[in-house]
Amino acid sequence: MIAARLQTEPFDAAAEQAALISARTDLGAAVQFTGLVRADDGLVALTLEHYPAMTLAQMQAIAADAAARWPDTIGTIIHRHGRLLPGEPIVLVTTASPHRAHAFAAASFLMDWLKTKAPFWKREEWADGSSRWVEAKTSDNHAAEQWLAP
Amino acid sequence: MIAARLQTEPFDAAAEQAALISARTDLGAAVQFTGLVRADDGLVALTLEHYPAMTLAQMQAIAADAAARWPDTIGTIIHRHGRLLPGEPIVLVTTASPHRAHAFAAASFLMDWLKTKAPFWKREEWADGSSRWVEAKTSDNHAAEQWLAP
Amino acid sequence: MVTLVYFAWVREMIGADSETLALPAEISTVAALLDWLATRSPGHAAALADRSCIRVAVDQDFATPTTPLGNPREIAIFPPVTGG
Amino acid sequence: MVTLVYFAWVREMIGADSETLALPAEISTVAALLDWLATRSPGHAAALADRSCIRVAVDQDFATPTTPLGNPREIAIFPPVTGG
Repeated sequence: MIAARLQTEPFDAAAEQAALISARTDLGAAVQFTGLVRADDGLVALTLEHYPAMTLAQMQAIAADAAARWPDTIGTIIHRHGRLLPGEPIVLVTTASPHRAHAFAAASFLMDWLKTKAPFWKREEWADGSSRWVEAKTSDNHAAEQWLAP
Repeated sequence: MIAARLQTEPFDAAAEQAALISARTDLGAAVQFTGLVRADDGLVALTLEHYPAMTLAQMQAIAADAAARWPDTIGTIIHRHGRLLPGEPIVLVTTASPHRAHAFAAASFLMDWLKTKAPFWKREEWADGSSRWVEAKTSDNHAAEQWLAP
Repeated sequence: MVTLVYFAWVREMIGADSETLALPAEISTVAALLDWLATRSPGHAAALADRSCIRVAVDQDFATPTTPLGNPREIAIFPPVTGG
Repeated sequence: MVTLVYFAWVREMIGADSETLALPAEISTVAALLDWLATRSPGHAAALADRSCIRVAVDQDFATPTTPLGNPREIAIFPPVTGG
């Protein structure tokens, strides 16, 4: 089971991992990914817009896909939306498994697909008053495609 | 820079990551691996023996190798020794990078090499009074070998 | 009637969060929908000018230019996603 | 003189953490050292019986059976590591 949550408030990564680990006795490996707003010079804030009717359903579909690929692995994904300040966490993927390779692979897979399939858009506000929409990276699409069956 | 520490006491994974992230402003990705004593039914404790003259030096060599492979990535590895109880954390690898793939790869590389090159040996104590040395897994050697140049 | 919803700079360039329209009967694919939408205003035309930067979801499922439209209730049009 | 240090079940089967010895001059490789050590006691023999389960570090560097010994100060003998 991999749970998905969408929220504006911050998350407590350590508490999320502790809750996950307490669920089973056979977990020897826990992996956690945290995505952060970079504290680039002059960046005032990052606002995440999303598609309310689709976002959580898409996150849950990605989570179910990961759970099917790595059935021994459990996890939680949390994605924030709204206005975030430099250094704040945006996204958390936390996984736990009896097998280290599975915990790593599931976390990596989940991030690659959140980057390319979850309907969020980032807009940067800069100190000079300008703002711009962040462009999608080709590398993210390539990272996601590696998980497709040949 | 990837720092290495060897200690008997527990670690605070969240504090280690926070310290790492505060070091630079360009870090958008943080990955953390925690290895735990599995809470197998009947397991009383796990004792980690190590080779004092070699352990920290070997951990530092692995850390330096990872830092050379992913120069934009920083991290901390902490390995405990001594007697640990079921559910307790054994090892922490925490990395941060401007690039998600680098943070993941460096953490995975560090774990694969800690498993195969750091001179630790685990001994399990069971509720029936027996004890046994944990056997090395072939899968760990294969995981480490994938990082060797062809 | 179908509700079109727009996000990010597609929303800003079109100047609306959403619009509810009757689609001409001959519009049967996502590509045909975008061609027709682009004629509705200069803002629509500008937003949809570079189709390589346009993504579409039909009733909350990602679609491609050749996806048949059927009778959707909601079609979302937006740039490539940048979450995570 | 060289100090041999033992870990985990190698230590337990030999019955000592370490021993300091003068090695015969003709012992020039790790493999030759293990062959010679195995003759020292039944415990040594039992500990070193399956060489596929024995790892060696010479002056804190991992060695292979063919590694030349030189004049080391410390040689460690142990099972495959199980940390992490």
